[in-house]
Amino acid sequence: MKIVYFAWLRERLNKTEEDIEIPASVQTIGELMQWLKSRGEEYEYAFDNPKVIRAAIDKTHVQPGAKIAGANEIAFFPPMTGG
Amino acid sequence: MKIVYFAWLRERLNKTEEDIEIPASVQTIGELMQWLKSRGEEYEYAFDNPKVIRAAIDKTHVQPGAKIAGANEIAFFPPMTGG
Amino acid sequence: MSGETVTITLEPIDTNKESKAITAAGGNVGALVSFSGICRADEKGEEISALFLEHYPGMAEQEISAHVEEAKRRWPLLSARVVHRVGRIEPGETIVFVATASAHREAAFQAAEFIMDYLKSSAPFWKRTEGGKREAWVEANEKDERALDRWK
Amino acid sequence: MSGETVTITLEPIDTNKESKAITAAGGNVGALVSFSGICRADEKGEEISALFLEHYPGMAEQEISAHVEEAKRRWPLLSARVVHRVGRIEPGETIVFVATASAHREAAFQAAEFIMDYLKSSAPFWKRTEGGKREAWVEANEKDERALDRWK
Repeated sequence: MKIVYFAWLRERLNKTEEDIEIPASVQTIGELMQWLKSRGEEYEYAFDNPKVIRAAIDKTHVQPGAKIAGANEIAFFPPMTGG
Repeated sequence: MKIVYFAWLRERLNKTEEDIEIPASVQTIGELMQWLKSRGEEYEYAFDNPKVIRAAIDKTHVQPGAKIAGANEIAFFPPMTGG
Repeated sequence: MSGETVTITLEPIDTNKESKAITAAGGNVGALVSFSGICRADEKGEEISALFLEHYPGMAEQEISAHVEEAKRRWPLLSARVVHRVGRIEPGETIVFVATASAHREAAFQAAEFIMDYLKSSAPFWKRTEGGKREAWVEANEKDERALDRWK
Repeated sequence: MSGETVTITLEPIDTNKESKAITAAGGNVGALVSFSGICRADEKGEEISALFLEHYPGMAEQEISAHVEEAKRRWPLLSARVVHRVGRIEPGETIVFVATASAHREAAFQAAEFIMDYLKSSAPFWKRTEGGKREAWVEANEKDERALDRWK
């Protein structure tokens, strides 16, 4: 699954995107954040406070309960500060 | 007293301003409109419906009950349609 | 705040020049709202060739200035500008231009709407249409008078 | 309605050109509201030399377009335009430009505010400051999130 990161998530992970195999047991955005958090020090730092992290599936905002099945691209980013 | 007229009041009276002696018995804007209305055919036409006419004393909006004593310039005009 | 705040003019309004002047208000401007009221080709369904705008010289400037001052008391404006055209105005031309600058957008939006609402119903300007079936004075809009209630 | 509605660009925004394009929307435009969000010289009291704007390509355009479409359903707009800049932006430069045209002013004002409120809190853009004591990501403003409540 393609995962993309923006702003300080991108900086903390030092990558803009990655392609990873996600275990079948990980079914929602919230579970995916918990699982990513366990993948190493930089992930633990990046996903330290999942409450402030926003997510999108295929470029549409989703809540932590959203199912990830069938997604092409999942994005994680901080609250937006445009305009 | 100097009296000025705008828009269709000016057109109906065919004058932009005039200087007239106002009898001492005429004390308010409302009374002045009634008195002007009695001054001839064009005044009767112009002040036919005093309710729709707005007034200003010395370039400040006033209500029909406003006293005219001490005024330098009284203006009568239709509801405003600027902007 | 520098420069003139209110101008009434017979000349076409250069909205670009006016916008530039107001952003020059300084480094803390984060939001600039501008409103242009434009002469439409129809007035109440009837096609017109122009509007003719009459005003009460002296009182018009004074009324607009008073409402701009009131807006500055209500919101933290860094700059404000109102230009109102009078005389003959053709469809597509700007009748009135209002611009407000503030650090944040809420103040700039609110102040611009406040100034426009007051200008519409209390500044002494009168519109006459040209080229319709008959040349006629435009009647005041009750909706415009009601628009003031929200600022009370 | 003609031309592009939403543009994201690395180049400076020419607000004059954008305003002109939107008034060309036709003879029934009576009200044009434009909003410019401008880079301030300070961010939360600290002087900065620039902002750096990052965005999520594809999603940013899609989000803004969706909100412009929603604005068109809610108000009788004749035209709407949003230009958002990304990359390095210096104080005084325009970050975002929103313009709305309608026959009457209420629709144009409301739609511009609606688009800005949504853009602020749901379009995927992130600001980083440059030149302060530390380079830092700008934190989201709770007030901006609350601003959405009035449109519900």
